[in-house]
Amino acid sequence: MRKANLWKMLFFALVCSVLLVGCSDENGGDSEKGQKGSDKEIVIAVNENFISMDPHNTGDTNSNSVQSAMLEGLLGFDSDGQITTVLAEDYSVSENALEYTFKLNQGIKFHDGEEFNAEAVKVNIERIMKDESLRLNSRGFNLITSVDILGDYEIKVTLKTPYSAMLTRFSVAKMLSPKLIKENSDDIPKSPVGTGPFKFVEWVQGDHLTVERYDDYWKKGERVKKITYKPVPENGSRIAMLKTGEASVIYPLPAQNLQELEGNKDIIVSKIPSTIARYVSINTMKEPFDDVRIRQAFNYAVDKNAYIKVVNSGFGLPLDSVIPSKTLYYVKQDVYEQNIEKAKELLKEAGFENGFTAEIWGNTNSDTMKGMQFIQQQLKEIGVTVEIKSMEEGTLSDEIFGAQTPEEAKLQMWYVSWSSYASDVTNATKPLFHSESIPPNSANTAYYKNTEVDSWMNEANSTGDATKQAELYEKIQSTIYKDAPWIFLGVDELLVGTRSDIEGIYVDPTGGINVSDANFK
Amino acid sequence: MEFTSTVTEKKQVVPKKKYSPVREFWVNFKHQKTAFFASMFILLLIIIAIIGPSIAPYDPYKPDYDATLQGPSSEHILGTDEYGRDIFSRILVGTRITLSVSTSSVLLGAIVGTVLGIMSGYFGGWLDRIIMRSSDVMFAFPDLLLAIAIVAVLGPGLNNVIIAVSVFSVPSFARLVRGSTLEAKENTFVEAAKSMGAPHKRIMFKHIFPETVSSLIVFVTMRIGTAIIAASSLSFLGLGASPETPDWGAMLSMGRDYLGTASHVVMMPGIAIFLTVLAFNLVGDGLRDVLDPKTKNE
Amino acid sequence: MSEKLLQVEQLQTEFTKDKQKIRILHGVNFHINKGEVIGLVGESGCGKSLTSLSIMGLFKGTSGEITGGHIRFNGQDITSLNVNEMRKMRGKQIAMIFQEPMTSLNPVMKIGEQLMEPIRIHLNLNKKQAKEHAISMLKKVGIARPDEVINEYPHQLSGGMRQRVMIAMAMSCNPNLLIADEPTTALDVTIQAQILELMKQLQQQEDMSILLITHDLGIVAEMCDRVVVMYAGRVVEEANVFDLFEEPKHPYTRGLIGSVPKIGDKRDKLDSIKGNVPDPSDMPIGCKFAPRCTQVMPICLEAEPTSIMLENDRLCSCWLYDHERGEMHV
Amino acid sequence: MFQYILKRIIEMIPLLLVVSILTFLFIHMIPGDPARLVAGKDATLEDVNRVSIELGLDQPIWKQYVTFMGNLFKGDLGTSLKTGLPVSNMFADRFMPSIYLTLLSMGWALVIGLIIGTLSAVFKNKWPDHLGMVTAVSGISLPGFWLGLILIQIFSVQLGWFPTGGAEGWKSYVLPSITLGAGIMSMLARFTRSSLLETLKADFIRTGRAKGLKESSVLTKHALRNSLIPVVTIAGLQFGFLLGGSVVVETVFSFPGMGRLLIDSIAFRDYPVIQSALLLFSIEFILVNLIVDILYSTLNPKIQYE
Repeated sequence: MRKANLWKMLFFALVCSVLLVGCSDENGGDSEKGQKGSDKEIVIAVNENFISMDPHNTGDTNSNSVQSAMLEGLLGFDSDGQITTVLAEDYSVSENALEYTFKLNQGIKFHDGEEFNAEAVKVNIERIMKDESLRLNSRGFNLITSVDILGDYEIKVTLKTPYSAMLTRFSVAKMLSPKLIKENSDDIPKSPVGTGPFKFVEWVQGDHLTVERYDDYWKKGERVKKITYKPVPENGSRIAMLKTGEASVIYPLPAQNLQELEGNKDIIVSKIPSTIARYVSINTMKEPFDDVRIRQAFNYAVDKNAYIKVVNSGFGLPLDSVIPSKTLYYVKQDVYEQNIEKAKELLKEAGFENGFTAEIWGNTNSDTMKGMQFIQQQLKEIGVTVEIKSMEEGTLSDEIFGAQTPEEAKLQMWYVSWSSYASDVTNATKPLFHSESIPPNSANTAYYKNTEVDSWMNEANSTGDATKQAELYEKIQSTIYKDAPWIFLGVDELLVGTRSDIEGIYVDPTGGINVSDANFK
Repeated sequence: MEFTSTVTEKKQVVPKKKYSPVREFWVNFKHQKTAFFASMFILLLIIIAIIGPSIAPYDPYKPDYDATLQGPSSEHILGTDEYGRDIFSRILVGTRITLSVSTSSVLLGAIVGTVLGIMSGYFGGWLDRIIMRSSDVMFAFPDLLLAIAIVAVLGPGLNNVIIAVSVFSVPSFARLVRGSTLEAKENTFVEAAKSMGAPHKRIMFKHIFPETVSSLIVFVTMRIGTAIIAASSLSFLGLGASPETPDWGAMLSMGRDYLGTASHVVMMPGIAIFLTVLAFNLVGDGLRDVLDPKTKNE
Repeated sequence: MSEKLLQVEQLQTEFTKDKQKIRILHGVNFHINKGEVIGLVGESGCGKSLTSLSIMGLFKGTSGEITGGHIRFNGQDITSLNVNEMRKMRGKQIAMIFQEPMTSLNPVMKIGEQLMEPIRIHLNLNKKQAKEHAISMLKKVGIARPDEVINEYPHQLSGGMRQRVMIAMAMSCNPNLLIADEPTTALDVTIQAQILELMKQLQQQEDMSILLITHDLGIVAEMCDRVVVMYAGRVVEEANVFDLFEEPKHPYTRGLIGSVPKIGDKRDKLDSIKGNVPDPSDMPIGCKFAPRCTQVMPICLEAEPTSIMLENDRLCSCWLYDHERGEMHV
Repeated sequence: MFQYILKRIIEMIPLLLVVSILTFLFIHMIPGDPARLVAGKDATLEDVNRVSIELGLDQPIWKQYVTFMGNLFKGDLGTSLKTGLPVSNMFADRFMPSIYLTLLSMGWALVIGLIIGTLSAVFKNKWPDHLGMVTAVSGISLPGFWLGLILIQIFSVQLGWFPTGGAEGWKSYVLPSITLGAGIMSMLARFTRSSLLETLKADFIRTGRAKGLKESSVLTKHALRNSLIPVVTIAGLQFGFLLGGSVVVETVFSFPGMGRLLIDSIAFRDYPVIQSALLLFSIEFILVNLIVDILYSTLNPKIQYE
């Protein structure tokens, strides 16, 4: 008898669980049909999970994208990635690059009804300055010595030392309701409150995050009622969602799958040049890579167009400087066009007529592995045998940053990419080429050390004068490009798939999705 | 009772000619048609594994950026991959890697798992508890984490893939064998052997082990398939052979981005894996019918 | 002559192996009278177990089939019954117990459940009645605490107990014929005696017939009225038990009896039969026993002897007695 | 039986303690510094060190362990290094979908696997057997993500019957559970077949037939139950696999489950999440094992746990 009961219980449990699943949620279906225009819902599928909704503690593009629907900063980025005003009506920077003054727009209210004014800005800036747990975005803000309210809608921020990327930092730092910061700071990472065109509704971890139109938004315009963001890591699945209409926008659109969409009139594909540079850093302090001829030979050995075709499925531009073309102060350099003869000659001059064996490191993403294979194939043409070592990200960073001195470093070549805000040329150069940034200190994995370049960078950083900066960055780019501490490969083009009944959604060069005017046509 | 003994029970049936065990196996196995056919396929694979590199029509590593992702044609009978490499040549050359990695890892896992399983089931008590609980712990550890750890300690490479995959299978084998051992232990002949004072080692491997063989064989063949797929996931995670190696699993995983556009890149190694796993399973079933003492005389 | 319960006539049974038919039973003839105990003896592989399975129609899961002859039970030819009719016969009119009481009971089912199965099917009793009946059957076979045993599992019982359970199960629907295939071989000697005693007693009580299959001539002498000796799928001798032991006719029977040591016997070696049973797929041409026979004659190697009726209603298939063949050719 | 279960559950506690220590050591042994991963690629060493202190990673390992366990006993699983959210919060949305998916996959795999295995054994070497075994072998030989992508292509893109992913409503469970259960169904079908074939040769099956039982009751009452014993072992083993190892399926169907969370966390060396997830998996696994052992003893009265 006991046994029979046990079986029954198990069966019952199974039935129950099936029923529970069946009943758990029914509202996700296609019930919206028949409703009109902006009352509908737009689904945006992205490739990774959102990490946090705390705007002052976010490093990943997707979290930023979602936040930008709900939150706004004093400044912001336009569609080219350059700085523009948002909550600030106007701003000015002092000659010595230490004082930043903002005039604020009036009549703006947070989603919880709090008023946006100088006091609110101060609360936000002080949170970023003081809260120890905000480890990501305090850069720049830790240089602030004082925040002074000049009037209800005017505020001045003073820095200890000049920091040329400060405007970018102000664009990234979005404003939260002061009430939320003071009373419910634990809720910030889960459900932020801002001034943006949409307000937070719900976030089911790993599944979706939904925002809803904020009807009292300070900028007028037609917008869709609801937007749901879904993380969908699998490329094929994302494409499938776009085709079925389950998603109205997918980003990134995997380039390999582009062909599938050809001739599909319901889908529009847009191509945006990005600020993502792809390259192989070469350890310039290690033999034989310390010889510039070897590094140049490597650059001449690689066919950039073939790289873009094979590794990036044809979407991308050659990396023709040390920074991508969308980045501030970019100047085009003379590209190392593929020239096997010249490369071999350079090798011969350097004493390696018969080639040698080298090692390339990279993480385990399939794109990286593809790229490393490409480098391997290309360098084989000039007699250099490349061994590929792909390592899991954590292991890789330990291997690279575990070396305390350049002598300890085992790194020869690293296949990697770099991206920074288009407006932030400092971050696109200093961590990569300044001698202070040599590991473990920062990401100068080329172990590039050029005292001239160091001093130009320092100088550019300490002035507010744009012409001067442009001049300095021109010199920096041409010098480094000739020194070839990298194999310069390409700049990604971002691909976005949008269904043709959608308007007002665009992706900026950093991959952020702007939805402030999102609507159905 | 007047009579106490019985008529001598001798061998039941004497075959007309005495076959050697190998010959007898061969005769029986030949009658298992599908299994026989599948084993011919595996034999073919083994031959390819040996001579593959010399019969491949193209250099499996040589890229041709002007001929990427081409479908099957008379020039490239299985098409080309994202670098324009000949997929047919890569599959031929990859046979050796795929076969050796999967079989050796399963065998390694099976040997260790079986020994642990028999000891656990046979001795019971604290030994059983330790072995089974450790296998619980191993199970609770997701394979991937284990793989990362193993490779982190040993470094990437094919040998470590073998170790990682065999580590996955040890607890499965141990539990399976323990289950059959528990049952076999209840059999009279085991108790008989025990009471006659046979040494443990002899009882375990002479009496109990044969009882576990049938399920073991089925499981080994299944695991070979699983191992091919597991090794391919590891390759995909970058923890396997270096990415240029024409390992089928790696080809399949690397090619999955092209499923919608150039499906042959995924299909061809996929079919190779499918057929190989199929062949191993069919051969396993056939072997089971022939080798298993319980099904033998039918 | 008393009434015949079972008549096996020219029974031929074949197996299929590798698409080849192999005949195991080559025209087996014998009968069982009501209330009679028949011994079916022979070496392993002579077809005695297969004869019993043929009677029961238990070929499911094997390639065996009856390809010739008839089996009449109470006059009805049961080889022509369909599957369902045959099934209703089994366990009710003809029951069977097997050699291995250890494995013949389902290890995961309680004794009671297993006992009640045939009772419920054949006797149309409800659960409660069936249970009572099961308990009374257990009592009948001499199990001490039947109401506990029905809730136990086979592994909790001794070998002798299990065989008693098997007997109880076989007897539960009051069959006319009980086929016992080596019922005591797996048991130790004292238990053997008890089980045989039980069977004998029940047989007399219920006036049932028993077909006792064994290779143990001691048991035959103890239990049987008549004996049928089989060799290589054929009946070679049939006689009542006293005549058979007194004067075995067939050289094979003599060999069988000679191989059993008698108490007080001082010979060093047993007169066992040399050689082995021939392979069914490779039979000698003439008498199948000829290659092993100590009295082999030229004719034995050329032609197969037919059955000859001898005195006292006994039958024997051997060229040695060809001269006694009268008009009573069977 | 009740005492046995109680004993096993009490036995779990020291086991889990050992597991927690081992996993703690283990995940700290894997190379990779979460502080650097948290701080980002462009972080300076100063940033990294600051993060390290903030996250408590500068403490000796034993102290970190004590802190973790201390919080655990207070019911606090800690805070994710990556997201800054409480770990329990991150689990909350993913745990139940994972469980549902596991149960559903196991449920259909068990039912269909048993049916196919039984039919194959009963009709050995006839067409149902061949068909069943071809299905089963194919199910084992197909890599999971492949099957998943093909299912999406057919049933979501072409036919539009089911969503491509997510965990909203029963429809979104259909394709993932098919993908996840396919291999297990195949395995169970094969094991059921071989086990049942063996059982069908047993003496007690002949006894059943000799009793005059219908073939169907011989099969269901006698043969199947005996053949289930090895099948249960395999099912139990697979359960463990399902709980932790559905990463591929979760990825293909962008299913919000525990597997993906764990893998993401491993990549990020998010120690508190990994640690808690592994502990959770261990508990689940041990419980499943307990259930398997109990099933064992109900199926096979010879095996008694006192």
